[in-house]
Amino acid sequence: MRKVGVIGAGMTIFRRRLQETGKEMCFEATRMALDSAGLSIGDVDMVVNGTAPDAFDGVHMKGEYLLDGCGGYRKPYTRVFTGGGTGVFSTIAGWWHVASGLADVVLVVNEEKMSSCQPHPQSVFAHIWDPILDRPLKPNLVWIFAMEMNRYMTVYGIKKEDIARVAVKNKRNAVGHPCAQLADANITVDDVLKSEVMAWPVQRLDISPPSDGASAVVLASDDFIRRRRIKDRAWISGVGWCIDSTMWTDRDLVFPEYVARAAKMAYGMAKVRDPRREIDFAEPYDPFDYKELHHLEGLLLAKKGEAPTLTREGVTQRDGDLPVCPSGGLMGVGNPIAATMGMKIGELFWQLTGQAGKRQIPHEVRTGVSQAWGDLMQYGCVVVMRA
Amino acid sequence: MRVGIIGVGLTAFRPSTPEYSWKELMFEAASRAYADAGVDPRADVGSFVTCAEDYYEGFGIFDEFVPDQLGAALRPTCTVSGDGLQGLANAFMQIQTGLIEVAVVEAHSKISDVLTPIGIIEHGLDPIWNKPLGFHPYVVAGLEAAAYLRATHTPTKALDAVVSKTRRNALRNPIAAYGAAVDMDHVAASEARFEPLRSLDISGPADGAVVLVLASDRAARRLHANPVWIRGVGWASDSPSLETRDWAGATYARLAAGMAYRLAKVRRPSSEIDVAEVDDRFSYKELQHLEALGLAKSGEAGKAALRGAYAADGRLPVNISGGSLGCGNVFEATGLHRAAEVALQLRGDAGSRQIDGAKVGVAQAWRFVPSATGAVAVLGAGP
Amino acid sequence: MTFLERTTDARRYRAWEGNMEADYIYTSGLAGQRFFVALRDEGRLLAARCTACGLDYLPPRIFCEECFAELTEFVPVPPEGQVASLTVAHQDRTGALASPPQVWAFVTFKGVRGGLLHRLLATPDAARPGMRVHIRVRPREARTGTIADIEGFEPARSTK
Amino acid sequence: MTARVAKWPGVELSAADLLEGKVTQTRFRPDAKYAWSAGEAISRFLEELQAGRLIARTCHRCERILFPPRMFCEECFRPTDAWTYIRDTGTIETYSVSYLDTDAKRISEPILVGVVSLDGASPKMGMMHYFGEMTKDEIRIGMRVRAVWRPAEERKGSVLDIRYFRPLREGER
Repeated sequence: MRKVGVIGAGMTIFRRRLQETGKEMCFEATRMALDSAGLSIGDVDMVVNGTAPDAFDGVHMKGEYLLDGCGGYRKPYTRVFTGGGTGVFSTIAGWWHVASGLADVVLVVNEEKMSSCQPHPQSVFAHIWDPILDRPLKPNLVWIFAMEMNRYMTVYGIKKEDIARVAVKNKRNAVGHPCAQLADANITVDDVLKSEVMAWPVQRLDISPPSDGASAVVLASDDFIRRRRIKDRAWISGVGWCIDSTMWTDRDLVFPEYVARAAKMAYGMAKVRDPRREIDFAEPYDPFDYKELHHLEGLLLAKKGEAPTLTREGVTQRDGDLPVCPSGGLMGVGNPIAATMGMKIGELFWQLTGQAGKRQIPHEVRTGVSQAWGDLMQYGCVVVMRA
Repeated sequence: MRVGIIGVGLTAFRPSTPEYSWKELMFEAASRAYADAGVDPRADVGSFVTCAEDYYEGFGIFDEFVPDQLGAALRPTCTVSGDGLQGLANAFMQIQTGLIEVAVVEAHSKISDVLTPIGIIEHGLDPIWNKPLGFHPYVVAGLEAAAYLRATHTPTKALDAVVSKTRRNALRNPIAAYGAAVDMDHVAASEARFEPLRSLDISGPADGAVVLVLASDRAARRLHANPVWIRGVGWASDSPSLETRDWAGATYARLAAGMAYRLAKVRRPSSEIDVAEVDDRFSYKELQHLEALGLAKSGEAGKAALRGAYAADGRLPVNISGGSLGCGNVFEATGLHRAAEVALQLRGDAGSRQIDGAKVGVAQAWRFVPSATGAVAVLGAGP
Repeated sequence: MTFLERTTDARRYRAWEGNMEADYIYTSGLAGQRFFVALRDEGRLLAARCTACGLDYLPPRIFCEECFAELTEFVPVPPEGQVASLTVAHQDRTGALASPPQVWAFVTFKGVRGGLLHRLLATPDAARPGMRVHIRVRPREARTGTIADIEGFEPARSTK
Repeated sequence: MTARVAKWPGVELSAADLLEGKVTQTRFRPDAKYAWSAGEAISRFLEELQAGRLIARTCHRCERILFPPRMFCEECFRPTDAWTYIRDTGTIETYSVSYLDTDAKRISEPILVGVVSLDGASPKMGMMHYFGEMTKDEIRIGMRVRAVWRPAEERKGSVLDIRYFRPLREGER
């Protein structure tokens, strides 16, 4: 198995609306990632694109549409799509392009343009449900989060303020992020608890916003990295992915077993035996604040029901023992679904190579984990990276 | 590390299948593939890959609705938004890393669930430069057919020969939806659609599912399987912009074939390939693709077709399965179906359409209008 | 065949109707904005220039397909183009019979990489590949800054 | 690198830029209509809903009663074995009190919605539905509920043939 490293990353600002077309956004992020790696498009062997529902951008087969912006012109190019999991999954796909020996250098480019859809991206989320079993009830996407969050809170007796602490931490962490849409240095737990109730227990400030944005990373084989004497690199040492059954109303939503399975696969490959001791920082998927906690448990970084304690005790702060979402996460930087790769994979790269600027974790970090979640509360994918 | 196809599962292709949900259709193909390979998907398979596009299915995130009917619940599973051959290439790479030993690739069409297929294809056009013009998306194929015929001096009659040959081939394929004894005259006399294309130049839609089981040579031995080897895979895209792509030459297929031949160490495709399955969802595509794959010189495929070179008893049997013109357009399952056909031919399991002594075959896919993306797989008979 | 029992009464199979429709607004992007403002306000076509590759792109773009450089320079497109390929469509965008048939053409311009796909304002009999054409732009007041501000290509008078 | 980059790409637009057409744009609504075949299992499920009953499929290998019904068992990967009716009573597994409709528009009278596991099916097997005849302060996880069906002549073979689930009354089983 060939060793694969991340050698460059780029991202656009994340905003409610951007003027760029989807492919122009892809170009901007890709150009930046190539520049940061010191490569030209001619160095790239293959391209992987990650982008979530076509119904946001409003283009059927939007992987094809975005192709030239991703640098895929006249190259082997593939789009992968695992719902919200795409933000981390596309890097896993990029990894197998290089690890298989078929490519030396692969670009991974993720994009989402949610502002195309009117009147609100939520209208499109109606189509993610089963047309016969769920759609007649006219569900709103927030419902699934609310139902999962309620079950998680009720089973473990978790208080809302302990969940709100995640929103506060991440929105404050995002203050150092140049692309952030919702950074807030002064937000308090009280602000979250007093924000508008959307679908109890979910309130406005528990939610990351829909955004437009793109991000890109460059992956390369260890041979290439050595040959080109590339200094800024972080190694992909473990990958794992897993999907649970479609029948979400048959599952206990209290624990993300699919994340745990993906994590075990990635840890097994990375030879991580005791994740809580060996993982230095984490970028779990946080489209809602409680999801960070849920996912820390799925990642086996906290015992079941105990992730809120870590947050309350400050362990997950940037200067804590286990910094979580030092980027600011989706809660603080924004949530252009697949493009959140900028925080999940990009941040690992920037932190592990000491390039995170104001967001740099103050103590030395050598091993990080990122994770994304998607589909109908059923998809988990995990990447472990080392300095 | 060698990677082989150890299981093939196909449903019949039919213009509509009201008795099946898309899940039930996939379950049938998967059941057949696992029985063919002798594997238990819950115990033996390390990864599952589905190839699908949301709008073809009618779901915001189709990936959600995939695992249960493939035996993939709580297993590594993903969607490649591409033709089944691109999925095959990804499963091939997964196995090549050493992380996965047995992988499953699935692709299907439930296009009869779509009431507005033309509206869906139109939705794939560039929203700024093309969509506002309001043209039928097959105008793209008409323009390309005209460009190809003109650039290569190929007579329209060659298209008649392609359609007649391929739909007759389909009569010998029990899964084909559109087999028919069509003469060249019938084709020439069929209604004009997107000139130079006529109604019989355009494949009709069909439902169907295809599942292939892939394994590393070590796993294949352990499972006592008799693999058809994947000697090479390739995939590539030309410009997605209608305005800057190569209209005449199917550059995507040429590049994809170049990659696949390189991996397969095929130097002279026209003499080393025994059987070819190429995308023919519009008749001219068969000729254009044969040239791009180096199986005919530029401008020669049409003449060879008129001579019968691509018939079952010709120099190079092409689309012996009945192709898409004869089996039906199964959208993202198109390329995977062709790989399945080549695998069956190389195994000697192709029934009454078996080509004697086929050792090396090529399957090629295109992602249909309006894309300029394609994939190629070179398969070889064992050991 | 794979299930342990099957219904044979076709009337019992149900179909469930629905859609995946929504309204979309697509921004024409950074390059598109330059192009469509020039088209709307001045009735002319712009291409984007890659100085490194010596290519002028139509439609204009902010990046070069070949070298992936950022493109910031815009240049005018020659007024006269040539039909590179054409098709006569007997179906409209919904698949219904188009009567009369529509002529669609891909038109290229000398020295320009790419071209434009649009209606050919000629009868099917008069339309032929290689013919010289120029754009017919809608009246200023009817233009909104989209590709439909062009009515189509009409045969160039100089060749008549 | 992030510390070395001065300007991050992206041109932000306001709502007015977009909705009032201050930047050039195109508008489109795709023609994307479907009639999904319900198939063997769900056709029967809908037929039984119309008759005012809930039906499941059993898998003899894992000894589960699968609801909603399916012709294959995702755990064992084999065809399921037999049809069986289950009850229309159950337990609230989770719920939400929603002030949002499908398009994220605000509504003043909240929707009570959640997942009910149904009696007679295997544990946790259930469906999403609305709740009624209870207030947002009364609803709780673990509450026992029963389906309230539409009158037979109004039923169409849809999950909406059940209007909502209401609390089980005193002495009701």
